[in-house]
Amino acid sequence: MSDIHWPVIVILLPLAGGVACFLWPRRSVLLGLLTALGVVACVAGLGWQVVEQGAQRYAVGGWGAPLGIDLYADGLSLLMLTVTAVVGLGISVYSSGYFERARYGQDRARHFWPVWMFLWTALNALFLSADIFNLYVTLELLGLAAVVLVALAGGADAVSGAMRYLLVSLLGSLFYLLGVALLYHSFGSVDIAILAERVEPSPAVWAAMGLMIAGLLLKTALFPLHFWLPSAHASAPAPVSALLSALVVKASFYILLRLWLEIFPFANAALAQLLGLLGAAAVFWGGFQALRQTRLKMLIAYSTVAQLGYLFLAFPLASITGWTGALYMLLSHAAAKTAMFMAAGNTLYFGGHDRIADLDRAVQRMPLTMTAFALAGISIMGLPPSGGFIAKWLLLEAAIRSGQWWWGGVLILGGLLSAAWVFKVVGYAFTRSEAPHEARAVPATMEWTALLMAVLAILLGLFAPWLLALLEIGSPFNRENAG
Amino acid sequence: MNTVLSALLLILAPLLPLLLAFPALRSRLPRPCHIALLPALILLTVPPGVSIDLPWLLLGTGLGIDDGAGRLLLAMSVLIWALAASLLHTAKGQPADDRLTTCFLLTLAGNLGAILATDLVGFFTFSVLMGYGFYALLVAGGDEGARRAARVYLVFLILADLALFEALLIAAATAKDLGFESVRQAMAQSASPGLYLSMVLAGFALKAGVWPLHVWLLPAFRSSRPAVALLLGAVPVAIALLGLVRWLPLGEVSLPALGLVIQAMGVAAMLYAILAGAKRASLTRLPAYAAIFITGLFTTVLGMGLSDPEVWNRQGNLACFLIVSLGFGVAILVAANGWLQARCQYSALPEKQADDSSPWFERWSVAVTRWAAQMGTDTLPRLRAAWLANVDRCLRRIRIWQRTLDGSERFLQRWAYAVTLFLLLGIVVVFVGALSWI
Amino acid sequence: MTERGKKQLPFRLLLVALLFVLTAGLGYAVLTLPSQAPGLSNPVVANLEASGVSNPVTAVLLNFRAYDTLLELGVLLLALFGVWSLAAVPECRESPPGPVLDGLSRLLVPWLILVAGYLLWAGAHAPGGAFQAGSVLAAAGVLLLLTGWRLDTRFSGLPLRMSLVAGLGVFVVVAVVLILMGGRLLEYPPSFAGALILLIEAAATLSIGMTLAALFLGARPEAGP
Amino acid sequence: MSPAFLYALVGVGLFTLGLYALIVHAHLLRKILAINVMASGVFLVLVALAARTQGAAPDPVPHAMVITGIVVAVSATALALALMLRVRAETGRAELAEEPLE
Repeated sequence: MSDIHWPVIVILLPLAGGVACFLWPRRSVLLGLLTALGVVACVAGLGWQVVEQGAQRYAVGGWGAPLGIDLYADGLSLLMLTVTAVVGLGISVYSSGYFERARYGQDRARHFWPVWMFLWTALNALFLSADIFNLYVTLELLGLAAVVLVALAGGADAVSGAMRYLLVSLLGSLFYLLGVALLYHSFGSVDIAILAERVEPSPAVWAAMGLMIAGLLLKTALFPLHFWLPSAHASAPAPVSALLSALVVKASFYILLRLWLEIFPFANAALAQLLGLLGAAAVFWGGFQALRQTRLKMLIAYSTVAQLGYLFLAFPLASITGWTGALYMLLSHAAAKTAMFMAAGNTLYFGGHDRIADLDRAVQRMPLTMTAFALAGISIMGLPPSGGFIAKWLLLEAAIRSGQWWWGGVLILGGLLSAAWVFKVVGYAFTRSEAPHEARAVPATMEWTALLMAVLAILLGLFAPWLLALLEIGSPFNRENAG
Repeated sequence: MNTVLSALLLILAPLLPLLLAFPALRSRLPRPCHIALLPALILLTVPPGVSIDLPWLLLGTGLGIDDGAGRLLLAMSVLIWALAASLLHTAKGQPADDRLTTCFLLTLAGNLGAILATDLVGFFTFSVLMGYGFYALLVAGGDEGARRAARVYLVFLILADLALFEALLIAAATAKDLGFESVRQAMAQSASPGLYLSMVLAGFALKAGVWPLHVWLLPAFRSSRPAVALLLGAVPVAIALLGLVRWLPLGEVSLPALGLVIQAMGVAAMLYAILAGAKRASLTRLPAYAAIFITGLFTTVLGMGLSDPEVWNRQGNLACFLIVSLGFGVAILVAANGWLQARCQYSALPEKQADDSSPWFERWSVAVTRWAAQMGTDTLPRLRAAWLANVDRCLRRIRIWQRTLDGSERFLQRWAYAVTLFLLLGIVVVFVGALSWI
Repeated sequence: MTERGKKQLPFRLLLVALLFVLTAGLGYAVLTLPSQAPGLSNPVVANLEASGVSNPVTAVLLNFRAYDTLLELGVLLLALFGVWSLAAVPECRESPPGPVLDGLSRLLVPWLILVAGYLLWAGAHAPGGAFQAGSVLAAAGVLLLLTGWRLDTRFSGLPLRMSLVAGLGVFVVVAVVLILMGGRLLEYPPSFAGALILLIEAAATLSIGMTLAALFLGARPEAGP
Repeated sequence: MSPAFLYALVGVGLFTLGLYALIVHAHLLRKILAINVMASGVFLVLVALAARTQGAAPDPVPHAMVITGIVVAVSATALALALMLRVRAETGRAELAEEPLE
């Protein structure tokens, strides 16, 4: 069991699944669901291997870096892979209901599955890669797949959003690639571990750092570079919105984190403060804009902008607790935001609109969906016992320990803002409306997956010690910035 | 064997109501609300002093039941919840709707969990569950008045949770673990417990509706359905008071000044309750004033305990009896009120009229009463009115702000400006990075 | 200058200034690079023997960094999924091809196919390889499409899709077989390396040619199950 | 200083030139072309610097990277063009909507 090449299987399986979905479109739902289950099992296998044997390095083709490409799996990669697997399974089940019925006909389903499988491949490959050029290829695979999925919704909004997203994605990738070129020509390798050994400050490295960080920030949609996110996330089909908010934007954050920790550890404190400042601005800006929205999906999309800000608060804190808190935020946000977009998708499916002011009519008859939204809201607000609570707790602890308590103030005020918009929506669950309402039955799978994802966001808070222990493997934060 | 059984009971007591809160899990059960209470009821018969640690849950937590206050409170809660559950089912002769039952069970889980929690995080978690559950209960089980009360309660709740969260962090930074006992020790030895104390006091005062933060209690009593009104004393108020007992380093520190202020507030609350109760005596309001009175009494005891640890060590148990009597007293008053109303269409006592022919001391007392009542109840609305007038002026300014906000968001959304900003950010990153190197 | 242009002048100036700073910075960074490239020439040359081909670029592309190439075939296929999913692209009005185009395509297409074959074979020891060959093949396909030729509906279902995924499919199958035989991902045994690379490249050439031509056509062929 | 650096500088120039066009021009076709010009600039930097060691054979690894990059760029361009046609079909203009969508 221990000599099975789990990292490879985790990448090849969804790829093969995507090809199979493409070849036999009529069976694509079944093939897709089977692949999803298989990937979850394989990630579990990889997890077992990593827990048993510690961080894994896998030399593709047997060449090894710097000549070949290495795959690398430590606690951080494993955590990301696990989130992807769990959220991915939820989204697969949800989509099997969402794309099958009336409005999104067979045709959409047939296109959705292969692209979604390729996107999953890209995510898994990205989290396992230890090679910055290979990361570029996975980024492109990811970006293109995401764009195609956004455009799947059809209509002017979605197509325009997808176009903007595509241009932004390509622009970010090109900045990143130019940075890769400079790093390769400076040190003769694209392997992260080798670069980490050889790297020393020089103008080329600074330029590469600027290019790569800027490109990745653009793809992560950190304020004020969030301009493409709301239109793309709000106009996509519901499962795709969930996917983009929960996983895709996190992928570029993951690369940023790896580069920051390993290749640019000499990046100075001022830069970290800058990122933290932008993160704080994102928290407030996204929160205020979310409050101003009149449409549910737009509101959730802006709250993603705010939640992404929290991730960057870890940079100025620069301690293990801080990084862990940011990653826990990433984790619980992934589960909670998936549940929220699914709930929004359900109301949209049910009533044909997502205007917040008219929600009461739809909401009254979907208790499960509303419960899902409220539970997810608890995690987003950071109330106990949810995952969001643990994340904020860790970040606050790091803030107090490092003597920079003002970042803690950002966390608390941000929580207040999100409480405001969550209750703005949940409040409609309790107002009564007598008006009869046109409605379509929502498939039970869609309601239940939304609820399960929300419950997961809560459970993340309850079982925090286990996941935190997982992050220790390979101790990705112990190198330079630990303090 | 016995310990395993009691550990199981400890876990089941909050878990069973939590599980039954899912409609699917209770659809076949005859009386889910009563069944949910069973583990807690059996727990009362277990010999005292059992506890379990759950290091894998949250940040490491535990459940336990001590022999004194916890047991008594648990008994009181079980009794009142059982009564409320019966009312929930027999109201208007038909079972309550699903949503109300779910809210009811969630609140129950939070309540029992908070009583059984042995550390700050556990208490906080369960009391948050209870708070929001009770908010939902108020909203789902009442009319417009109750909903207005619930809205005020919700605002207090969010503010209280923020304050308590802050206190929790301070405790975590100070104490080695978050068990009640070690936090109490650590806070007693801490050089500056002031922030912690004030956060805890503010948080639980907000949650308990301590005078003058009682505005939501009156409409809540008046217009929620009997099953909910019965719980008002035992759930939000009593648990918040319990929180004060558990979180504060009582009997360890001596803070005469703070104690004096708190005592004064307690006395003021009692005075207010007596005077306002006398002024507007009616059976529907009586439970609310009783709650305010006992809370005031409790606050006084607390203040005394804070100013002199000796007093607390000798008389501390009094506080727990007060909490229990609060729960019972309010419940009995509500029940009596309900019974009377059902029995003889009894609406309310006629309000006492000031009579010019009455002796001077009576007129004086009426005047004083009216003045006190206005100070207590009417100043807040008047303040609110003044504030609203201010708000109206501010609204215009806010609208300008909003327009600016929307305008700048539209600016950020424009492709050319956004990408230029991106370019600028990239250059700034390089410069900020390179500056330190040069 | 138009009214709008005048209004945007300060913005343009700022933009040009920023771009100037960017160019200067990047140029400076490039110029300060060491004049001796610390690249991977030496290890590539040292391992060329074991790679199965004698052209270093092909060796890197299909052996040392074959995993990149695998994913990149995925990107190409994904673009096709995307273009097909957009569908409903308005059909361009086509005029029947003139005699020159018609004759030229008849003349050129066989040659192009032949050239593609040569490039594929030459890739092992000289500049060339699957992508170059695939592009030439795609050019032949585009020429055919321009003359109004369309794939027979009999083949536009599964057979077409099969040929589109052939490159990626063969790549994955080879990888899986090698793993089952006890190697690592894409670890070719040196004795078979040349043959395996040629096999992968042949399938990839077909797929790349077909995919690029299909991308040129835009919409999905309307037929098949 | 070998002439390779000159080509690399030209690559940097192409990159910024493309960026300017990407920002300034409204038409989507121009934006897509601008992205392609930027990509060419990056590829030029990669390939040119690979040959900067005088008297030695150029480094093959960047060449392989550029081939990979070109295929990615071709794929992205194809998708972008198809998407552009869709945008024009849906909105009547081949430009990005600049106002936030309702």
